[in-house]
Amino acid sequence: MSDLTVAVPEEKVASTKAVVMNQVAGPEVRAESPLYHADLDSLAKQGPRKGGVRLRENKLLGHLTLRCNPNNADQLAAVERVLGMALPLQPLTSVEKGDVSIRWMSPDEWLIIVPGLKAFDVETRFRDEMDGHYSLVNGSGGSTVLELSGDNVVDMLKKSTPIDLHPSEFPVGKVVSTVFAKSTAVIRRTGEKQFELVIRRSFSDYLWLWIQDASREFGLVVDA
Amino acid sequence: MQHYSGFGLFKHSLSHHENWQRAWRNPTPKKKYDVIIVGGGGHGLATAYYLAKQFGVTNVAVIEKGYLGGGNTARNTTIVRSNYLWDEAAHLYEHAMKLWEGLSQDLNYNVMFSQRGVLNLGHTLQDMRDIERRVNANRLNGVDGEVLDPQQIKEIVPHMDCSENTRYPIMGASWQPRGGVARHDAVAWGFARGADSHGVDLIQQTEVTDLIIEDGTVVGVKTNRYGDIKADRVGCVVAGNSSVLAKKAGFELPLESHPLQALVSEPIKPVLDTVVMSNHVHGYVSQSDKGDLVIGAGIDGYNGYGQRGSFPTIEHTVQAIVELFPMFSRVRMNRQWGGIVDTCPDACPIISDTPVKNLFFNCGWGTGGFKATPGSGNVFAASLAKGEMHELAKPFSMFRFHDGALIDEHGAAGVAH
Amino acid sequence: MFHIYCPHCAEYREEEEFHASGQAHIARPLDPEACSDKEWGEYLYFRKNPRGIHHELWVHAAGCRKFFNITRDTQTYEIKEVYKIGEQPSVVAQSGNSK
Amino acid sequence: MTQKNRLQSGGRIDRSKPLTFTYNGKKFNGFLGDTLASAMLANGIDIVGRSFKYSRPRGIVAAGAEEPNAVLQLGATEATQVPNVRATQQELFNGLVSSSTNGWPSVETDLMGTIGKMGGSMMPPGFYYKTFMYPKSLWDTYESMIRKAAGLGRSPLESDPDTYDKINQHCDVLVVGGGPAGLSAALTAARSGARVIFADEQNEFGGSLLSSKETLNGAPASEWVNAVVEELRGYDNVMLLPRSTVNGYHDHNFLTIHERCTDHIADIAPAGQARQRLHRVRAKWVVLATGAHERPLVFANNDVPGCMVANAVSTYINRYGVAPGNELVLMTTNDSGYQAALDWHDAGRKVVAIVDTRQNPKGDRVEASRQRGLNLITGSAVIEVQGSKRVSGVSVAPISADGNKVTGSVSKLSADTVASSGGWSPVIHLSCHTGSRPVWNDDVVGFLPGPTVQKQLTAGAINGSYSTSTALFEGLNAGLKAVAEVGLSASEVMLPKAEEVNEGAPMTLFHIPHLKPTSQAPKQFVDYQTDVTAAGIEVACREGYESIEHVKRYTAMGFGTDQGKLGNINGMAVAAKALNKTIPETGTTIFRPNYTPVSFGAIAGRDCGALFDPERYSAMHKWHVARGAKFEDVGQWKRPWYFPKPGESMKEALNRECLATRESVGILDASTLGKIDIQGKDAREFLGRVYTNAWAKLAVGKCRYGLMCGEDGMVFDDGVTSCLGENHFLMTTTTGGAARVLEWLELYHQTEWPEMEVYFNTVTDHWSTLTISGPNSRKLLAELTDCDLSNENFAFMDWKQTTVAGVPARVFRISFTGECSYEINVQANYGMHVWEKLFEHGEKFNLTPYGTETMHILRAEKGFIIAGQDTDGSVHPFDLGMGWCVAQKKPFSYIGKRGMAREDCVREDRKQLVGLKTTDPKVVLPEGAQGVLDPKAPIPMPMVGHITSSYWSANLDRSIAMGFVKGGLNKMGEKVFYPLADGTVVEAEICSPIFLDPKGERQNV
Repeated sequence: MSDLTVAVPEEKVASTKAVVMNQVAGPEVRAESPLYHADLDSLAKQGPRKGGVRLRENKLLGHLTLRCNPNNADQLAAVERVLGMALPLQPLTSVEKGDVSIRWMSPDEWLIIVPGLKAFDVETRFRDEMDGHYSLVNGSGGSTVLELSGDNVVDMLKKSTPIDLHPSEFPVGKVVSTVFAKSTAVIRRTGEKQFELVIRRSFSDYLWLWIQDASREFGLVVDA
Repeated sequence: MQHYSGFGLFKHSLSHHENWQRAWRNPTPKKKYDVIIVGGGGHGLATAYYLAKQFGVTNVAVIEKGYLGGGNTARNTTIVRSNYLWDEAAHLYEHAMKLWEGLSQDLNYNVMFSQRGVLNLGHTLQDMRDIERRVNANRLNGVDGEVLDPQQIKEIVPHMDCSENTRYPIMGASWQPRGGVARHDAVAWGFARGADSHGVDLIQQTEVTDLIIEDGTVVGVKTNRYGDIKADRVGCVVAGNSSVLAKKAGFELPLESHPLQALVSEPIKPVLDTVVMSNHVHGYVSQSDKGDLVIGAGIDGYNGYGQRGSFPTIEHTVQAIVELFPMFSRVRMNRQWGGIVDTCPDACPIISDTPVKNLFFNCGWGTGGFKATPGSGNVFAASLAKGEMHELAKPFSMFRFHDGALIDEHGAAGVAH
Repeated sequence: MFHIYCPHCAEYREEEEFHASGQAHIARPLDPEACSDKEWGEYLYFRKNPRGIHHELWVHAAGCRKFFNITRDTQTYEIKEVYKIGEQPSVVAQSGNSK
Repeated sequence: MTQKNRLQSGGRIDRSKPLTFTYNGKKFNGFLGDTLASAMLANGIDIVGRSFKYSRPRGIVAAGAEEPNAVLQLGATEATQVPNVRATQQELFNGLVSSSTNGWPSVETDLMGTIGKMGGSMMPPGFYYKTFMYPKSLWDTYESMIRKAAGLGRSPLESDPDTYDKINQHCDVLVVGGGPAGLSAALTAARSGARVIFADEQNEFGGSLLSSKETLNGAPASEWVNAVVEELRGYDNVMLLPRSTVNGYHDHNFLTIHERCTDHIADIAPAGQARQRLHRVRAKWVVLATGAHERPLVFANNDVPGCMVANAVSTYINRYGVAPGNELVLMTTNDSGYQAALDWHDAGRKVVAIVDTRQNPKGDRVEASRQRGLNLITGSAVIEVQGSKRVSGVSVAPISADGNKVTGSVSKLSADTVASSGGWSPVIHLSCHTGSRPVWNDDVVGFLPGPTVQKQLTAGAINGSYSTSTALFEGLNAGLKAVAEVGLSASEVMLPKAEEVNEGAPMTLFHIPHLKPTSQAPKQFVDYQTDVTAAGIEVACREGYESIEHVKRYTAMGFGTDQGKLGNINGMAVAAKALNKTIPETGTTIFRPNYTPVSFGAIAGRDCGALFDPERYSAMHKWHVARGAKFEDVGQWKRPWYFPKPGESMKEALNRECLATRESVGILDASTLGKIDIQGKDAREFLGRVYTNAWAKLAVGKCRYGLMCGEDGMVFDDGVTSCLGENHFLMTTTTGGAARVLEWLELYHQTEWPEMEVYFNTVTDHWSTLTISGPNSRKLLAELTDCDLSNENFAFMDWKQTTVAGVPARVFRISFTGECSYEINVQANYGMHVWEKLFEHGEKFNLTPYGTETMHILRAEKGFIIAGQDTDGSVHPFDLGMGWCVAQKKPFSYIGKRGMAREDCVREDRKQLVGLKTTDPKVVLPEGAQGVLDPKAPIPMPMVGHITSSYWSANLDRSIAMGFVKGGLNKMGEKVFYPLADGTVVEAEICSPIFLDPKGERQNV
């Protein structure tokens, strides 16, 4: 079918008059994540299984950037209706429930990550539920998630970012946008020795090269 | 003035060098001068020298709050070139270049002006377009220059990585053979000695605390050590401190003073005979006669009078140098320091009259000050002598920032230098 | 290298995450057409550039992407205060150093 | 080979681990724990180099970072050469290869030396400023001679095989210096639970305690040191960094630490290890416990090998078990110097005499010397040393109480070693780095750290507190204060009991008088490495170089690799005396980073080679590589430049790509264009303010081209913005301008118009943009979508949401080539899939991939500009002949409007962008060529403007160009001449820049 120009009923978009589209193709279409060409899967099979740093690409997720007014109770309520949890309003915090997680990015910006197939549904429901001035942007194709862990994960990160990663300064759940090598990343601590990086697609080959290099002395294990 | 020469050295060695004259006097200032120059850096001293020698104005004082040549003259990386893009800038810098070429003899002080050539590397197609554009303009303006390909560059700088397999391969370069380096301190001292010998009073360790302005006309300066000193004309040549002084005169300037950092390696045996500059990977390097690699870093983005900048600027510069010369990785950085550069929005200087009558400013040289020293002093002297701006100086009026006649040299001035 | 407190992220971050964006509190003339060339030129180019207390605009480029103001001593590089857009500085230079 | 100066016992060396090394080709032995310097002394090597200017033989004078002479070349292979390594800081390892740097043919018998002797008197400071001027033509020759003498060591000529690491650190307290003060500070801080980094430049902690025989709690000091270090090792809140020099103190307590990880193992790092690591430390508080350097005294021939700093003598004996000679004469102005003589005597060597410049010294060490029956000569000084390659004797004479003149007859003593002590200089370097000016202190006879805005504390000798007990105490207090400042409290630390040593008052004396005036006396060296003498400093002062900065620069004092650690204060004292000033009146001496030199490799870290700068790729990059594309660097992006077929030249490839696109269909990967999603009810108004043209009426489903200017009216970016929904737009920017434009929009929104309801978000990486262009592009697209592509439904400058090759897509019918053209945007994860599908179906249409070069040619045929190539920040829309893109009636005075109305911007004769046709159609003007109206005019030739874009157009079978010409828009048909570097002149005619399809029909087909 063609002409899906309007994906949701006219009155619904009235609030923002923004268009939403389901950007996900059917299963018959091959989707290539940013690190597709690094062929991490075969590295996971043939590569070393011991090492101080472990890496896994959590690929093809739905990345949604929400911009809205943290002082607008109605909008906050709408978010809770859609996502089943409240927006983290404290700077540099994140919340997670099931397969949905929300990261504070700036006083009026949050990064919501959902399963890839859920993105359109969540977008649509936002347009249904939320009124007033806000924006919701699908960036799923533009970034990917790297899960980093291991005994030396902090040592590797310290070579790459000036952020203080000491547990007293960077507890589990904290999230920061910062410089990473000569690129940027959103870094979130998911465990004592476990971090999540959200990186930009066009920089991913460079960062993959960097992480391999920075992990060399500890040994890098790739997980599927 | 005692003449300097090899024979003189020999003669003095017989008397154990006990009879050398002072290079300049240490006078107490008079009550009034025809011209007072505020700022005893290279430009100020050159201005005084040419005022006295070429324009016969000898009743001149240079007032310096610290010691002669203690500002950017003492802190720059000594590169001299004149291959600027726009006519106005090219003519001004070429005027300076011609003076450089006879300066040691003119001053009877060896400023060690060494025309070892300057390379500006191009790493992208747009770099090469800009280089072609500039070199063509230089040629037609009478400034020497040519465009070189990587092979020719390799012949001039055999140790540089001119291969294809770098992040930003060198695609070519502009080459000004007459460019080079000079001994920065000697330039200030040579001009000081010359000015002094023509009767100019050099007043050191004396700060100009204010300008004396009577109904819109400057009539003198206030100093911390000698009280008021009167003058018919006042020329301010205080680089990074220009805004501070202009404020005392009641106006603002289109200037921002930024830290500009530089560094030197330990002295090593000669391996680099020319000046190499790259806007794109952002670094430039030459080797001094003492053997140090003299390396210029970028300008820090914030205003600063602290004569130091931020470490990442140093890191990026050193990365650029190692990228161009991988073998320097094991050579060691000895010292780093910073200067204060007063930068204009169009990367060109201000040589100008001001809203205050008989008050003139020479500033805003950004990273281009040292190479212009004789030319800057020469045209400023001419302007102060006549009370009206020299032809070469006219385009550099501070008022161009009102009518919009800017001279955008960011391309040519791309890297801090 | 500066250590800058971001008023939006509410913590100190390294200078590498920020860009300096020049003098703060330069309001765009409300009616540009009414400005003379001189006035427009001064809005565009002429700056205080003080030695000492300076109010400047920075952006947390690699962080929250928000602009904010810093009061900094351009001599010692000491950061006196950090405040959000729309707020006024509490630290100002005596005897018009920064005016 | 036997180590003739090695003591039978003692020292911290491991005699069970012998090592061999070579110096100037000869093999020698040493032990684990030796420095290269201690091993050289053990082997009786006197001469370690030749001096820079006079080429005099030089020996080791110190034992640490302050050593000026023992600066050697290291490295077993070409690639691992390291110039200027200080032997006193280089740990010995097996197979170490070293050589002296200057001296020809050898340091032992050096010809330059004789020249130095003869020519020396002709080389006063600054002699080169006074000569080599005439004749002018000979300067190059003179200079090449000067350069021959330049430098110490040499650079390797091969690339470095090693890697260098960089790591970011954060801590509550950084303790700099592992001596008694540092140890007690670190211990105190550590016990409080604070995050502590403890760094010392040496291989083990302990500082001065390692090189003395003193006791703590009655036991050897090293026992306490070991206990403390053991405890610190046990804390996980403490990071111990031996072999790590804190070399730079930057703003806001940012410091850099240079750690030598493998330099003590071999001259190439073991596989997988970094040779060195740079720690970038952000510390809440810093404790400087950097100690002090002993000052040698300045006397005649004080540079003859065998002359050493007193404390160095003790260090070599106590720490390395080496007595660097047999017969010692000690000259001192203070009590601490005596220790060298005591240690020498206790080592069983002969102390010829202790020459004390004070009239009647008293103090514990003086007494101890008397008890040992040492020959104590008071009120006297060593005024001259005999010997050339090694001290053979000294001349001793009584001096006046003020130390300014010789008052009695000279007696000669035989000796092979002269130790001297002129007191101590606190190591204040780091505290100077952030701009704090040091303060002179008469009691300390040295400079102390000045006031600072940094969160900095100091303890021990850096404060002039030289006794171990005070150092321990100050360290404790610094530790307590630091942890209190970070909100922690430390449990009390019990300090060990140090020996109490009573000291008499020191004498303030730097420069020892001689029978002859300084100018005529044998050379009295102040700065060894740069060959600066007391006489030289006097000459400088005499000539009017009075500020200490002038003196330093004129004489080069302090400009060596040791940065004058030994010489600066002595030099200032000599200058002060010559100028009848006090030392503080002469000025202060400012130190800059680095404290000691740091490898460029360590500063570069891993950001070199493949990691020098990111390479940004689109989702189809691998396809381009497989197709053999040549790439162009655009910002950090790697963009396909052109796609040559095997054996095809660039020109052939471009002609093929251009023709194929205009004749059938070509495809461009346009993913790198910046894309910004704009939402909000004020989005439309905002666009109107940042673009020069009108946006009020752009309907949903439509696209429009826009120009962006600065407030100065000069163009800085351009692109197409599409109306997705009533309040929803997608803006595209140039590839290079993406980040800048987004920050520009945010700047105005956040600081000028915060009331406007609009949000900006980058989606550059999210969308892959596949642009198919050419008469067959519609047919091709039709095979992959069921969207109605007819002009009626999908006109030029429309966009549609549809599916392409089974992938949801936004298709924009916009054209940068002038052909019927579709920009297909799909989520980047599907970019490759759609790209490949297009090629499956495109074969029959000869679908041709093209890169940036063909894109440039095709747009130039249409006269479209490229911001950044046809603009340079100094041209406004009217200069570009794009007045049509400037709205005059918009109510809001948009950015750029006022700027382009300034006096200079409305001049008639501004340079304006026009098309240019060369008279000879086969000639392609070089981009950057400068145009003139009269090619015969003399230099300087008046120029009218340059060529910005110039190509061979296969479609038009001729060359085309765009360029600036003064008043060009009113000069259609007139001629401009381009004088080229090769002397030829190209003639061209001014024309419209639209060379092809002026009516713009092709894009509407």
